[in-house]
Amino acid sequence: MDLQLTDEQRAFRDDVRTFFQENVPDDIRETMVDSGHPSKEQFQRWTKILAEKGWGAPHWPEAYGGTGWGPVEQYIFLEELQAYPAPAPLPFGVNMVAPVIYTFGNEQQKQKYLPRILDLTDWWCQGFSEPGAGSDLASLKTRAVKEGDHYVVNGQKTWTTLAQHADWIFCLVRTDPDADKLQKGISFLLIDMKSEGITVRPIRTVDGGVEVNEVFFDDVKVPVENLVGQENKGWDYAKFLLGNERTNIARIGMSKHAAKRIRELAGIEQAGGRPLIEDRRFAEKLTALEIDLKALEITQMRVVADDAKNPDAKTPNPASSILKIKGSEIQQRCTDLLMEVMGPYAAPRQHDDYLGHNEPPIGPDYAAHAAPSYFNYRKVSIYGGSNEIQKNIIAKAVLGF
Amino acid sequence: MDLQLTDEQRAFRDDVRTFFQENVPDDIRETMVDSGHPSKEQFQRWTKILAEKGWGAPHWPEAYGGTGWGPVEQYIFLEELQAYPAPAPLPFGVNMVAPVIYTFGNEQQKQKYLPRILDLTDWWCQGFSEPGAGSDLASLKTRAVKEGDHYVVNGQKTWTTLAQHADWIFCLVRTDPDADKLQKGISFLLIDMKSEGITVRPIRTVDGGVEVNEVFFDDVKVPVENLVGQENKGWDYAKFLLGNERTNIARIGMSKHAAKRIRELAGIEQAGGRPLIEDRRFAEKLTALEIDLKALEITQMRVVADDAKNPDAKTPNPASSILKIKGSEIQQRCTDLLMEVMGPYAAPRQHDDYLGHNEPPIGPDYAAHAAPSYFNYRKVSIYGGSNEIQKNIIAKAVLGF
Amino acid sequence: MDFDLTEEQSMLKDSLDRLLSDNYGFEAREKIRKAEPGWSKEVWGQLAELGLLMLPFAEEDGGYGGGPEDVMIAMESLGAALSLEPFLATVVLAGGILREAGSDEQRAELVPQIVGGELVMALAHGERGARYTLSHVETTAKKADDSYVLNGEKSIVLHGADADKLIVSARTSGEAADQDGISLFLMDANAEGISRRSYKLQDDRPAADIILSDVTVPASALLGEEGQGYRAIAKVYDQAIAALAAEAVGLLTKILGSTTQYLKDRKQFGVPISKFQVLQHDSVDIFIALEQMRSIAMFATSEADNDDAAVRSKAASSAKVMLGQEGRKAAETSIQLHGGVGVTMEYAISHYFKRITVDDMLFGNADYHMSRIAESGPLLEN
Amino acid sequence: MDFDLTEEQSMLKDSLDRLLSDNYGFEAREKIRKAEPGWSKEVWGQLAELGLLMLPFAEEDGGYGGGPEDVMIAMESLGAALSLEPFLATVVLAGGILREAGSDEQRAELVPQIVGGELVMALAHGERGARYTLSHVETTAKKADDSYVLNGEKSIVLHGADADKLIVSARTSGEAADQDGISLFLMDANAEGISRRSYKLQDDRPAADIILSDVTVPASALLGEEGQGYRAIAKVYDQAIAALAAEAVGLLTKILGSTTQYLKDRKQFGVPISKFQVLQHDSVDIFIALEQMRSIAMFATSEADNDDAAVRSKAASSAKVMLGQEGRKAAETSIQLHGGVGVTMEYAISHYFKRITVDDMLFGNADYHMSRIAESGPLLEN
Repeated sequence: MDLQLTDEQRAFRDDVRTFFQENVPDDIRETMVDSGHPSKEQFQRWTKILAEKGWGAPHWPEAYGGTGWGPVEQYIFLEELQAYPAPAPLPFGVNMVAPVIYTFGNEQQKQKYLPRILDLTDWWCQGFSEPGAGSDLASLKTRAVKEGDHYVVNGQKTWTTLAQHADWIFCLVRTDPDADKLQKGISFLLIDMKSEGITVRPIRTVDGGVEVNEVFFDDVKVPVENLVGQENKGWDYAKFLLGNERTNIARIGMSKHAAKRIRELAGIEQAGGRPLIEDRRFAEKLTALEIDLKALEITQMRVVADDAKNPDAKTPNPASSILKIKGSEIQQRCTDLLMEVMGPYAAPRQHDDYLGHNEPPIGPDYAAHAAPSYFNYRKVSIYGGSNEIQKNIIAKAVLGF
Repeated sequence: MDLQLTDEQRAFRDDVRTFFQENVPDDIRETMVDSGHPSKEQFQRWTKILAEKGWGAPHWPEAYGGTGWGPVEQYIFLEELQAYPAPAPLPFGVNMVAPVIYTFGNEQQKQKYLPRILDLTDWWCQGFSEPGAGSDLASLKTRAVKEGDHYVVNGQKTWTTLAQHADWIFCLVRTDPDADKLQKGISFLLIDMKSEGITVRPIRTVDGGVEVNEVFFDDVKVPVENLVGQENKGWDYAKFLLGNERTNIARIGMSKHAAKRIRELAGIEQAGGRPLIEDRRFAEKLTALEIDLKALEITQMRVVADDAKNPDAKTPNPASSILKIKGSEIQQRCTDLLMEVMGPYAAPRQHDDYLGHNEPPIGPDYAAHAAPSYFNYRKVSIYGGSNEIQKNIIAKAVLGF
Repeated sequence: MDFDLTEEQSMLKDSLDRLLSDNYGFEAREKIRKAEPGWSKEVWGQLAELGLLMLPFAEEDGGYGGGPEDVMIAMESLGAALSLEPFLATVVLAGGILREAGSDEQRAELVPQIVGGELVMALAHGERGARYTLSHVETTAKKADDSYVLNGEKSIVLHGADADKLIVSARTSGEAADQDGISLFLMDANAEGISRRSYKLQDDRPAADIILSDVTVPASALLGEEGQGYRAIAKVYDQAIAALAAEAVGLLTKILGSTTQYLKDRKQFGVPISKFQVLQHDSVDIFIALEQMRSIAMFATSEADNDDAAVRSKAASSAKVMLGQEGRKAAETSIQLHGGVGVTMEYAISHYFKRITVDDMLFGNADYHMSRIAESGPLLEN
Repeated sequence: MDFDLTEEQSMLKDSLDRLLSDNYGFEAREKIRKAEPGWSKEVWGQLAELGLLMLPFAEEDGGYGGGPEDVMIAMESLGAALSLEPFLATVVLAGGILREAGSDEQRAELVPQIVGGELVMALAHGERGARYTLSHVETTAKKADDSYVLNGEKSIVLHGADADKLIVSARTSGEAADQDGISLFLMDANAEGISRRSYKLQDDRPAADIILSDVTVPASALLGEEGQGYRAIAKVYDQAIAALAAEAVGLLTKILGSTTQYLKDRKQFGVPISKFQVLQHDSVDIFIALEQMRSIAMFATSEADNDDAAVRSKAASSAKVMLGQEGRKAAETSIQLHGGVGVTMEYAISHYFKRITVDDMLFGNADYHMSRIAESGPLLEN
């Protein structure tokens, strides 16, 4: 048993760390420290830098522009990236649709889409959720009818993250409403967001920002060559896609950075004439968080080491199932504790979105995003399969109920 | 709105308090402070004192020896009693079987049993639970077959509290196994514990004590005059009995005494050269407990005031449903915190039961019962309808799920 | 021991709830929230007409002569409606200082205007360096002949930008955190030397930061005796905490109602998700938090007029701890149970969540009050 | 980064588990527990034969040359079996002091006897006045010519009454809580002036209080240098904590298994109660506690040999906090899910519950370690 990185892994980590120190633009790092919400331009600029280094899609096969790294290196890379902090590659392209394309798509699709995903030339968004469907994804209603060389798509998607910036959307659509099982009549379509008939309506979230949208399809024509794989097999590709989602779902690096930031700011804010960090109750709450995070980091490392050892394992390490649950809880505790550092100065709303503002801050200049982040992070235990759903899965798959 | 007692109520409280100060034998109070488990002799001696004062069964109708007190006075009495602390009247007689007897029993039964319950001449125990039945009480299997002027009873009861001391047991037995609903074939029988064919087997509980037992019935003859009410109507009487159980189920007075005791002993025990009570974390845990307890006390008072105002209300105040849940949680936290006061000195097991011992204590003399009480009190969220069952009930009855 | 509303209180509550449901439903409130000044002068006038603004003032001053219980009833309803109106700022906070420290003349002049809905007031006490320490006042008031000159900055003043008149705490002697030496001054909000920066809190309640630069007020502007302001501030803050606790009861009532309704309406895999036992029990936990909050709010209310500061502040702190711990946890649970819709501003539930979160930050958060109470000995007397 | 057992470790674990399942099942353990001395010399001999008692001792002393990982593997299995054997007392605690402070001669004499299962030892360090303060030693050792005379009382000495030899900490200089001035002495447990009171802990592990009245030992009884015992004690206590954390992994594994099995077997209203979603999620919480405990036990183990006391003690404290909080909570949940049978001694589950409860009390409870770690700065380095 050895919790330490090997010398090689340590050297790799140092390389990665050095690269970030030398290449993450200051404004982007500041945005990550401050709000955690980079702008579209920042995302694009940073992804180009990563892509030029050859690190745009660490987990892809080398043939398509991946790195050839194993699970341990991928983990180190992402953890260092989050802890720096720098933006993680936008998942909708590199993590979600791309593996579907290179696994199930045809040669033409691979050549057309993959390079433009790698460097964020194309911004992708995800068209799975629909109003009223939630965790019951297969009950989706968006309809695609084949007419000659194209499909005509009608329907609505929702919770579409950053659709306002997107060039493309990958959608699950119903192509056979008469199939004997809901899952059987679904296809996987790639749709150009500039197509006529697409409307994007922003949903303003609890933190005041616009991160998610509704996307409406009104007789949208989609060329048949945009079908991935076989018609009516889309559910299989979706399951494949969702199965990949657990990559780094615990976000250890992000929470480590948050814990560090909490400690730093609690050393500045004064409570009763002393720095807040000297308040025993506060210090112990932070310590409790750090203990949980340390344990989860090791749990994550156990899973990664297992993945590295058994790359073709069919059933994941049982411990992997807790990464989403504990990881999201810890992220939420981080935002809560950071908000608590601010005390009353978390209360003023400084501005209505995450864009830059030139007005002087109300209270400390680091307080503006504390409450919005706390509000926003309620989502992490809801999306991607709520923590209740995760527990249902563990109950069945691990405990055998 | 007035949270204070009226002058009359205050005077009543002072009377009650004075009575306890003057009449609770010192050894009994010490046992209550120490282990909370009075001996049979102590129970009998104390109940006689109460009965002589006319307070043996506060909630009974005056005709049978009750006090005529309203819900507020009954509440004050019990709270003062627990907070003193003195033993509450043994519930199996006065609270459980007696109301069934005076509500559904015949004149002969009332005259025979009630006076002997009042002063604990007869010690009763409860024969409801059976192995494997648990919350699904109606699935009980103990069989009573009528043969001439008696029933022949065969079967087994379990979790029978203090059956080892009991003179009588009241039982639910199945008299009609062919009834179309499980609930319909059940009768309510009073059985003399000295009857031939009864065996009591003690169950040693986690704290090392013997508080509960299994009771076996092997061709036990029970005279038909020991049937309460009508044959096969026992389920109605049981529901009536269980409906009465919420009387003082929150045990506010007991927890108030515990909180006081915790504070007192945490003022004696030293941690890092100071009394433990000066440790901020400990003090705050105790404070958190006191806040919850204060809130629950007011919740309890709201329910009591409501009862006093609407003595014939069919549906209880919704707030009453939380008394069992929060009350048991608070009691458990009390035992946990008291155990924590002792630190390592809660670890030694001083003796195997609650009887007196003459050996000098290991560690502080107040430490002996801390861990056993903590172990023992896990039961309070299990028995009388587990807290999970209580939440099911609230979900249905209050929230309409 | 009596928990019933009087007949008058029942009537008041019914009228208030009707008024709010007619004029302060979620859609109506959305309009009010999005327009300037972020609250409704029309509704404020209706509240005045209803007599709500007179509740805690003495009859001889033109008030109703009610007590903290009446404020509790009002705040519960206002909380349930997510009111953005300046009731807490004007009636509870500034009004409270007037009641505690105002002279007969000051009250005779101002109370009728408040009662009539014509005068909005704010209490400018908090400062950037104070966090939650009530006695931390760096703003100074220097006496010069028959006047005082004030300099300093006040932060997060509820309805500070909307107020016609301000009550400002300033130090006439002593060090930053001394309880002695704090004085209270009444002034026009537009007096020379005052600049105000208006903003909204995270839950949309209006607030302001206020800078005082050589603001000169006559000696008659003093509320109570010079240097003796702390007692009134401490009492009024405890009353404001009791009021927030009552507001939290209103919030949690709506949070529970929204949660159970959503679970019953929302179907997944063909069944209402209210059939899932875990979601049922989570809802029960919200119900328990509501009932415990109701009880502890009553406790804080029952002691809110107590001049024994130790007893009063323990009760207030208890309620604030419950609000910040159980209340907030219940709101978080509710958001979780609402799923995606819980994190959009398009549904009312997110606004309740933000309101109770911000309520925890005001007048000392749960941790602050936990330590305040733990330091002052046992909560329970026997 | 490597979490796999070596081949040798796998074999050891398999043999140990087989031995325990053959000889330490619940019924067998019940017999052992109820008879004197409350553990099994027979099983102890088998453990020696298996090589378990040699694990952490150096090869040159007659040991196996293993490290904390090997102790972790052993403790997890011993915990799962609710072992009452003196492994922690003899091999980890007293053995640890021998390794850290014993001279070549002392080790050469004693280690082979421990390894062979012939010698049971105990570390007599804790005192009534200390609670959890590690440096609190009031027992005195006065030097007289070539010997020391010890006086004092030691409390809750694990296996203290069973031990053939004791290691006793005593103060040769300084004040009660000083780290300097604590010395360690080796002595026969039956030496003149020693009286022992034997008892069981709440979970049935044997322990004793020990009174030393003018116990005279030669200067050669000193382990390490005079007055320099604290460093070894602190390190060995952290190692004992890592060992208890591993034990907790074994306990929680069994607690989870018992819980899920019970829920599947137990029927109510005609269905297995494992069908109730709330009970499923509660079980998942136990599973999560187990996996997090496993991870943090690895952390404590990986630092257990670190001579940087700050790093080592933070890791140990983290594990002890997790044990006392999440571990105990999981055990409480399990008892609740077992219902009535959970609170009787007739089912194994209650014994697991008591064991983890007592483990929290030993070597500092969760609160003690929480403050120890919080006082020493951030746990996470980057």
